[in-house]
Amino acid sequence: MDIATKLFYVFLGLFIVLNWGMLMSATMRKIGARIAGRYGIPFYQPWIDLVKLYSLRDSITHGVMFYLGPVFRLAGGLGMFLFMPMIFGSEYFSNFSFAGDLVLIMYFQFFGMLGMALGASEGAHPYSAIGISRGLSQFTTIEVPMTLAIISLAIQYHTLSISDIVAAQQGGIMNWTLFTNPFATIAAMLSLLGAFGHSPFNLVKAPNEIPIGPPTEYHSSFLGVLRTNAAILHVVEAVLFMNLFFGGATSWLELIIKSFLIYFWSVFVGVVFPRFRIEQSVQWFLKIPLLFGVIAIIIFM
Amino acid sequence: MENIIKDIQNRFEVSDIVNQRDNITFVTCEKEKTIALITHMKKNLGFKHFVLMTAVDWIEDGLFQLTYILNNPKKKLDVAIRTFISRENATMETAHKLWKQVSTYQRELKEMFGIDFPGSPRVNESFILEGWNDIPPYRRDFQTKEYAEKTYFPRPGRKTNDPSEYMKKNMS
Amino acid sequence: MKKQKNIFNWQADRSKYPEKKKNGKLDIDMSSGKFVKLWQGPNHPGITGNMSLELTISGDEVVEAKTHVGYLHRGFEKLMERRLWIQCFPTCVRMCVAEPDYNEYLLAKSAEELSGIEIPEMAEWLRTLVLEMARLQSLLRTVPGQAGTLSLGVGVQWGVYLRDLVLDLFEELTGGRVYHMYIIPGGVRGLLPDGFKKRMEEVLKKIDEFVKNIENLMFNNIVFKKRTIGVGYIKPSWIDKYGIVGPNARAAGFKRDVRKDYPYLKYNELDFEVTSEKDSDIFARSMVRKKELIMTIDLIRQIMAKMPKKGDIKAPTPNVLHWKIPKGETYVRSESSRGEYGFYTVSDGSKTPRRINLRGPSYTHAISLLERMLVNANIADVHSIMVSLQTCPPEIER
Amino acid sequence: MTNENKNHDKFLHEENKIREVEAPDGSIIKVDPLNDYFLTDRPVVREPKNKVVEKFLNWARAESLWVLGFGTGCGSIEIPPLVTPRFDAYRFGVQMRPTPRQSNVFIISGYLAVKTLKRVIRTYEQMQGPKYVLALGSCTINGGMYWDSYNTINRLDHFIPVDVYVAGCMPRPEALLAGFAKLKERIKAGRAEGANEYAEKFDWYKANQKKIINDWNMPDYNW
Repeated sequence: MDIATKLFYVFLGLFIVLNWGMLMSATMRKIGARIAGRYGIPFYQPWIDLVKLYSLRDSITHGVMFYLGPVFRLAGGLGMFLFMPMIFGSEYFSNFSFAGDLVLIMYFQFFGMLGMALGASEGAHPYSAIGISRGLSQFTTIEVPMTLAIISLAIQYHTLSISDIVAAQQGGIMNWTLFTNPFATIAAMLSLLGAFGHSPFNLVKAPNEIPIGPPTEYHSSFLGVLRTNAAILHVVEAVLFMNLFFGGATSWLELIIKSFLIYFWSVFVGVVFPRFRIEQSVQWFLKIPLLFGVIAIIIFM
Repeated sequence: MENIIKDIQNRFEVSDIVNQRDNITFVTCEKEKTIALITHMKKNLGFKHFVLMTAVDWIEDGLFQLTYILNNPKKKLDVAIRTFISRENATMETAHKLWKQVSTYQRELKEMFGIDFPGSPRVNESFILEGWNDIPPYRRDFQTKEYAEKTYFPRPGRKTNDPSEYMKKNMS
Repeated sequence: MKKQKNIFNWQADRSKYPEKKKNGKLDIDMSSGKFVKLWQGPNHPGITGNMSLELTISGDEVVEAKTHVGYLHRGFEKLMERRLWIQCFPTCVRMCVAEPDYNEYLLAKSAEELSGIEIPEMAEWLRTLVLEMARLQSLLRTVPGQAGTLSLGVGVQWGVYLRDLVLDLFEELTGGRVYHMYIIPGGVRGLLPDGFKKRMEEVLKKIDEFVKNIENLMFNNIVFKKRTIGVGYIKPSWIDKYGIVGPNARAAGFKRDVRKDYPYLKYNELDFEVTSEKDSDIFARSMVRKKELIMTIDLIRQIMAKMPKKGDIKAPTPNVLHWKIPKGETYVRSESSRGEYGFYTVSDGSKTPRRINLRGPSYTHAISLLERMLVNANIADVHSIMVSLQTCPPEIER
Repeated sequence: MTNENKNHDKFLHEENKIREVEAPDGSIIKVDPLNDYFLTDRPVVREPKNKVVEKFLNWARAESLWVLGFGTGCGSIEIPPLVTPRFDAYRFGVQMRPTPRQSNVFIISGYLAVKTLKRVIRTYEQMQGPKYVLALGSCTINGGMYWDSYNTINRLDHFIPVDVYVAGCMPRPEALLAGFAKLKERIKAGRAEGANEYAEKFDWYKANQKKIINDWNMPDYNW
């Protein structure tokens, strides 16, 4: 396949992922609203919000790094997308995945966070600083059980390529990592709660403690970029977990259902729990998820 | 209740005793003895709960009345202590060492009545108003309506009627 | 501070920081770079109402706190000095928006006491009912509101919905949704509408269910317990020292309730126990409020059952436009959902009051107590502490 | 801009006074905090784009109203019912935002004490245009209950441009929803140009603000 066709399909995939991400976040907000007894926002609200954000007339800036913050964040999300095989077995939607893409994706997960930290601190708002310090310390601890789970997977499948991991899980539901390596799955699914940042782990954006953390000073098109990225990132992270633990997807429909369920898991927990303090959150990740991660490695040693 | 009043009457020569209800009595005390009276009531008579402290402006007599209301939570009694200080250079001894919240009341009185309490913490910081540049607003000689009309761009068209005359006109 | 038990429950012992100077004051040098000054509010979603906190933080810990109020000052006490007694009634309700009926009742009560008016029994029952309904609608906001500060918003949504139903009942009874102006000198403005009892019972049933749900959602929730137990501790010795009243005092084991101690209206004919807890932390305070919510529902049911069907609702008063109240002064109090709420009223025998002063519980809770409690608190706990004290800024500055 | 209120100097805080500081290299620098540390550009009128595009954008702006969560007065008690099951303003694209930077609609919920007015002006200027103001209650129209109070302003439109007034004391949530509907109409018709109006009549607004706020202590431009 020549590069032009490849790029065309990458952008097509990106378009689908972006829109699905927006629809998914609207649906999740509607579910939350229904639990509270409300109708909630219309399902097309995220698109309108995005148009509005990009079309604001004023946008104050705090300097060059302030511009680069959202760009880095978007680069993190796009980087994850670019190296993620979306549909298993499809030549068109496996993007630029290659033999060691899992390592690269783990790197991109952190990259956006760091970029955001640089940019948000340029806004000089104390809440941004508090949010960043919370975010970085929480994300570092999330990475520990997650990395352990992934190392366990690498030992189990003798590969660091996502496509190979998906391929190894084909041929029936019992081949999924969920059943072949349940401890790694549990460790990863618990750390997923932190990665999506719903309560009890929504300390970074805690709206009534530090409104609203790193993006406090971000507005108009800056916020638009961040929101675009959030839509992509949510889907891509869900797809990563789907690929690693739930047998991947062979069609867009399967991808949509599986990523929805994976994302729903974090919302489901989030609706009924209040927020942790940062040290409680860090301690929590270093207890149960870490334990499961270590067990997962020991089993496959 | 009677014992308590007798006790403080003997010790501090309080006057003007009014039994407003069964469990609340108003007494008047001289300015110099007031803080001693309050301390005595807190330490020895069990009036541990400080209810409120405020001032009343008797501009006709040139006096501020300071009222301290103390409460005895065990016996469920209240005693309100009135003390009169002069309106000119109004100062009063501070009571902030007895209860923590008294300094807040004193800050408010300093700002709203201009009564000074030397030694009270943060008493000179502005409490409610910000950038106030007139006589203290709770004094009777401060005319709030005139001040508001002069300052805040009133919207034209407001009609003000004297209620009794307006009602008389409408009822007839 | 607790000793560290194991590595997982490790907590830094920061009680020594910042260092103290020789004269006992904290050594806070802003230029040293160890401290950050953080303003929270008035434009901050976590702050109750419109007030602000000036926090000096070191790391995640508050080392110094100052409360700033005055953003809602309207000068009520001045305005009422130039209004007729009857004109004061619609004015004074607006002093505290969360539960305005206590203001009406207290002003009416002081005016009646000073001029020696006895109100009929039916009016007393109706006043009791309105005051309890006011407490109910306020508690429906604050009980789940405690979890709301920790981003558990579902309870708040349910609670505010039920509060709307209670406000509907208010509307039916008084004609007003938030400000009712139902209690007037000499009595109340009207009898219960037909079928009010039935509709009240329907709403109370829904609230019963809500209490069960909130029990599961908040009080059995492990994370909620983790965030609130042991946080925001009030020492029992502070109760008198700082003038703490109401649920905050009851959570520390002090069974003080104006309704029981100084019975007013019909409270001595009603059967209730003063709620209390021992632990005096945020969890205990929300427990007290939840028990109070249950008690309020029970009280309303009792009032509905014991109340006579018909009767006089207003004692004759002089023409209110020429009403002069004899010279005198008085202090009346009632138990609002935040604690002792009192009016100190002075009349000089003229048509207008000489001075009306409000003693709100938040006056002491939100300033001297909060400033003390926030020291050494975590920045994340600031708002749960503040909400657990149930501060209401408009009654501080009036 | 000239400073006509003489009280401003009187109430100037220590940290905002013009002073001399020593630089790390030993030289003495004169610092005027209010002018040096803040942006000194006046607001400019931002003309709408061409008609068709603007119409679409206005539709998007009208359907996505982000409200600042700043309860300035007692009207803020009706904001929680507005976003809860009974009235559920989320249905109409009304959402709450915690920071002024990200919000477009400023609900002035009731009377404004002078102390709050100062914060309201700062907050309003920090919002990104186009921005809209919804004034609740009769106290923002003519002072309402507090028309003779020494500490509350009487009419809001002398200090910031107001798009929609919702009368009443206090306005019911239904009235607020109607106010939002009215605001949407105004935006869609392209008449809600409060930010531009503020830029055009900037001197007049600033003079009014400065006349009332004695304790100014902030830069003239807060963006």
